[in-house]
Amino acid sequence: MPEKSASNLVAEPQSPPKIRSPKRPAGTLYRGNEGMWSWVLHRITGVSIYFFLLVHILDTALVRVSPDAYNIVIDSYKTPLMGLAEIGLVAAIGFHAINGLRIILIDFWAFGAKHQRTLFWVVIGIWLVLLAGFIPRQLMHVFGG
Amino acid sequence: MSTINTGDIADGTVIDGVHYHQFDIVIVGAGGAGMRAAIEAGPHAKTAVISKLYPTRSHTGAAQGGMAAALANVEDDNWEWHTYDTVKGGDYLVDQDAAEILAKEAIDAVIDLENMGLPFNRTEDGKIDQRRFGGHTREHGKAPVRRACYAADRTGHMILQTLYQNCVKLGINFFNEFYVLDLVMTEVDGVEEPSGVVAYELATGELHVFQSKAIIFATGGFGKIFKTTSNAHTLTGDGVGIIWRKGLPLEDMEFFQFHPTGLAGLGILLSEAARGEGAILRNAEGERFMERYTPTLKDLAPRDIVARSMATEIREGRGAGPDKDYLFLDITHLEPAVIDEKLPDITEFARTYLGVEPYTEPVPVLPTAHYAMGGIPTNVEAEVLRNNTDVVKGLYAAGECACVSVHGSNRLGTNSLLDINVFGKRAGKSAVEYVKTAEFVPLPKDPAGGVKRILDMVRSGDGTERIAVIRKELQDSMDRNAQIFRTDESLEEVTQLIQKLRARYKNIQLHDKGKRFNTDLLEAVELGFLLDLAEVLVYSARSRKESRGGHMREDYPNRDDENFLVHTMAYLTGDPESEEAGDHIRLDWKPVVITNYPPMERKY
Amino acid sequence: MSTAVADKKPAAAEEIPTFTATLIIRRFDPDVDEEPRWEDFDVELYATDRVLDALHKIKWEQDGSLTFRRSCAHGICGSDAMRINGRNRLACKTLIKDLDITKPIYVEAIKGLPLEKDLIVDMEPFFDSYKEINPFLMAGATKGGKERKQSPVERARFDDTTKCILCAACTSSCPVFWTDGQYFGPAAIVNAHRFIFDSRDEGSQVRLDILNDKEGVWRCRTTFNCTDACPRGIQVTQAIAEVKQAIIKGKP
Amino acid sequence: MSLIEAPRTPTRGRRTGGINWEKWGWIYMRASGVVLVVLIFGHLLVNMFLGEGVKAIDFAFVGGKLSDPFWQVWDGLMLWLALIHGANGMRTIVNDYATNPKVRTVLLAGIAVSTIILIALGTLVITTFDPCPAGADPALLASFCEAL
Ligand SMILES: Cc1cc2nc3c(=O)[nH]c(=O)nc-3n(C[C@H](O)[C@H](O)[C@H](O)COP(=O)(O)OP(=O)(O)OC[C@H]3O[C@@H](n4cnc5c(N)ncnc54)[C@H](O)[C@@H]3O)c2cc1C
Ligand code: HEM
Ligand code: SF4
Ligand code: F3S
Ligand code: FES
Repeated sequence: MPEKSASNLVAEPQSPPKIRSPKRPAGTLYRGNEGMWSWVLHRITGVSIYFFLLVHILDTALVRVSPDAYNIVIDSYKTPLMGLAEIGLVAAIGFHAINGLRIILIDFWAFGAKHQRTLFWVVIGIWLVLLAGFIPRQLMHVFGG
Repeated sequence: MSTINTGDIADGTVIDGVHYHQFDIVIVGAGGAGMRAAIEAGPHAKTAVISKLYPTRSHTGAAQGGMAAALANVEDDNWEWHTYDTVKGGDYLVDQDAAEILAKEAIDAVIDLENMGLPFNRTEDGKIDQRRFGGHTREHGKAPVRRACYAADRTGHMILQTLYQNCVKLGINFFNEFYVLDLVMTEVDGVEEPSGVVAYELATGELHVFQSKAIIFATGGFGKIFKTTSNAHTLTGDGVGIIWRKGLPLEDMEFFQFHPTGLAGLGILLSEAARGEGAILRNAEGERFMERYTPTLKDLAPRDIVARSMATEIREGRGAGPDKDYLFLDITHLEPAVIDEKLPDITEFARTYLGVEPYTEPVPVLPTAHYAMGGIPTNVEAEVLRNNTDVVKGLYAAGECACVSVHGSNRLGTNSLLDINVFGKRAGKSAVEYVKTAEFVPLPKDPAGGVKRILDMVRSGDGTERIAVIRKELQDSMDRNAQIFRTDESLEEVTQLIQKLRARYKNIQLHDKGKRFNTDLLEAVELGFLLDLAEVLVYSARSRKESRGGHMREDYPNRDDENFLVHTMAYLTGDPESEEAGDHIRLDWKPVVITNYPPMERKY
Repeated sequence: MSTAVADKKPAAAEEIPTFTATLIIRRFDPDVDEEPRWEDFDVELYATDRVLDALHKIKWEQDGSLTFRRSCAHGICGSDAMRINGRNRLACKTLIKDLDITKPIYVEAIKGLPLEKDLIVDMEPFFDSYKEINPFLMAGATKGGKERKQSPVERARFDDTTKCILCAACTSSCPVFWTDGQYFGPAAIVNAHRFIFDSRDEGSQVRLDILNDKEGVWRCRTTFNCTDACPRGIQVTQAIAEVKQAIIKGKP
Repeated sequence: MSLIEAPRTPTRGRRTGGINWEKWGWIYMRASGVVLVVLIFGHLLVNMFLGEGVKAIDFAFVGGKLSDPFWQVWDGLMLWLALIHGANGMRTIVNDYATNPKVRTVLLAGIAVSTIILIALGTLVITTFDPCPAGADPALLASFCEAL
């Protein structure tokens, strides 16, 4: 009845033909916001780093076996492919670490909980800066002389 | 007489697909009144609470403004003034002994709630804060008084939650989403006595018979007979309807309160607390029109008067909007901080549902059907009356479904939350007293038979009529004809319509034939109750040829104490499907209890 | 004041226009279906209608077997939490105009509680968790039938969490709750918070011990879905954080 | 009704009392996290960013670092903190998703065992590491080995 709300809304939705989406998701994905996606990423990166760490300890342990053994394995890491994978690793650690700090801020600081959304984008910002610093350098190391 | 012997039906027996239970006390309804009774009864007797909703979904939770009690925490006040206001507010149709109890016990009722944990708003020195509310005055009408104890604008929510919390604490037995559809009466020595209730379990579609010594009805109101209402979709008056169908009387059904400030077009309530905090009603010209009608109390006059004044403004063409059909509630002069602290929810409603920003814009409002003053007649011990003087043994009622009558022809704001606490408690106490000595009344043969018949009738419905269509026609007509202004013609019109709708109701069509969560079926059953109650309301209203409180007859605009200073008692006496309402409804009158306050002209 | 009125344009008294929206509802009839299925409905609506109105229109005009809970219709009773376009909300508080109606509106039951029929889930596990945290004031008797004192500041301390209407929108939006349903869930913690920080309560330690459980507050991963979903605007995650702090400090 | 997305109905009673690791686990994740930021970024900076980055890593490089007590402590701390942090995180995840009690026990045991072994191994390497193993090709060793 309050004509105010009704009239200015209806103008637009009225005209466009209805888009019939044939999509029938089996149960839709929950459309959470920043908080949820940051958690998803935190979890994925955490697991990835964990598995990397397992391998990394084993390969480093080779220094105890012999210099040869160690160097052979490490040399096999020095392919461009592994160089790119290392970018992924650093990206993962970077996100996990910065977002971990965000979580800690939320936990201990009311301001953090209130502004978690902003903090998420700050995390992404810092993370991008970090990668912007790291990636060119890494590419130089890997592909450069 | 063939009966199932009480000894034979241990709790949990299933006979012919019907489950049998036995409790000392069964409480029907888990709103404020029901749970308050349960808290009283639970520790002393084997008690079950049966509710068609999860307790916290009950409509008590929607109450906003406050609960009256002359605590005198912020200014001078006493319960005698409160009694006076209640009597005067109810236009002298109030039973004054009951009103006295209400006002006196109010103080304990509030303290009880506080002790149970209710988070009231507080004064600077830590006491329960109080605010102004319509019709509550100091020294017999001299000026508004701060009497309403409150928790922001969610007092009802807090009461409901607190009562539920205490029921959890006491381990009360709840049967949630069980629809009570019948009261079982057994003839004992020529008198019909209640022996139990029959409930329909929503989840499974199965029937349950609860045999019990005492039964308390606390099923709330029936605002859904109107279209524009502050009441929930589930407030269909099932409890009142059940009592009616048993041939027991209903009192003062013609008195229905229309709350002045419902969100225009929606009916969602904006509490009187807004006006208690200083909000002002204005017409399209921006005029504070209540100054003209009630110079002393202005916007804080009782609801019947404000609602009527609003209707008059609109009739006389001073309404706002394209159709000049609504008015404004203005709180723009209040500090946003005050609004946020005291009225957070209702401002949120205005924003969400009308897209209006109450800080800066006045909110469009219209009167909305709100509260049933009438209902199941009881005495002050909450015992249900079977006529003007005798009670039905073991049957109690409290809350909005009951009529004690503390509200007379018009309830004062904040007196209902009080009513449910005071008389809910009394109902619980009375029942506990009663079951100490009472025996189970044996159940009749096939106690669920009546309900089975109703359900079969509805379920077999492969007619052509849609439930929603019939309901809408009823509600539209009630709004048009039996709302704030009534005349013999308008009431006649609805009466006619109800007869027609009743015929069509027999031809309804049900889409859901399943057993589990069949809400289609229940809506049909509820519609049956709505039709019955609308008819009693209208029939009682036609016979009251005067204007009093919430009942305004344009053809009889004055109060007529000579003939009508009496309560209406309506009885179902014949086949409800008979053509003429008069063929199956009998009216009787019950004297009003007058103690200290002889009727006077009502001026504010 | 009268300006506000003048501003209101006498909008033409013509009919308020309607439009057609498509709702795709995830339905499930336990008597017939093995699996839930999606079904579309076209409904004529006003922009000011709510999703609940749309559901009612379907139930009342097209298919009476569509099943959902509802009561108050204005966001106060907590009956109708459901997943609308992938997010938990109350149907009665979600205005059609706030959704993109050029696309269909997806409606399904809340997640993590056993589905019973169409949009109805079994609420018992939810209320069981609630009951486990002792959701009632624990305090000794008062002297001589008097009210307990509480200053406005003490009262304000737990105001936010008193608003809860037990709608389960939060708990059923929590990814941790979805995993195994053992987690107490945000709603239970919110209601514990309401008492833990109530100056009148003497049972905080009991509640803190309960929530210091394997399935208690520590399972919260601060995903904020609960806070985003809460129709009462309760800062749920913040409340959980406060409870965590209280457990660490050993006092509220 | 074991239908859609139905969680297990709570069967076991919720545990109370006893030493509660959850709280300490939670605190540990945060405390170790903060320290790890310094350790890991320091580690990454030195190994991958400064100098010639990954290209420069070989036995000599590692040997050089691990013979310095400073880096020994650094790497040792990092090893312990990160592994326990990661293992505890993995434990949480397993608890979340492994609903079958058997599978859950196996996974948790796996995490515990591998963590213990790796911590032992790593610690052993760091503490008993000899940067100039006898008989190795001197070209592969750190420059300071020549001085021996
Ligand atoms: C919007 C609004 C605001 C209000 N504000 C105020 C206020 O500020 N102050 C004040 O004093 N009063 C106020 N009132 C009035 C007051 O809230 C109600 O009158 C009062 O709460 C009624 O309580 P009740 O326990 O009788 O019924 P309800 O709370 O309505 O409970 C009815 C119970 O009965 C159950 N039930 C119904 N039918 C059946 C059945 N067939 N089988 C089983 N169970 C059944 C329901 O499940 C429910 O649990 C307000 C009312 C409204 C609508
Ligand atoms: C660099 C610094 C790091 C910081 C600041 C950090 C921070 C955190 C924090 C605060 C949590 C708890 C999250 C929560 O409770 O919701 C966490 C979880 C986790 N971390 Fe780290 N972490 C770091 C490094 C690592 C490393 C090196 C690993 C791998 C070995 C790792 C693996 C994990 C895992 C698997 C989880 C569990 C994720 C989950 O439960 O969702 N983290 N981290
Ligand atoms: S905290 Fe909010 S979302 Fe959760 S149950 Fe309470 S009101 Fe609903
Ligand atoms: S969604 Fe769940 S993880 Fe925590 S912040 Fe809310 S309880
Ligand atoms: S119907 Fe009550 S909250 Fe939506």
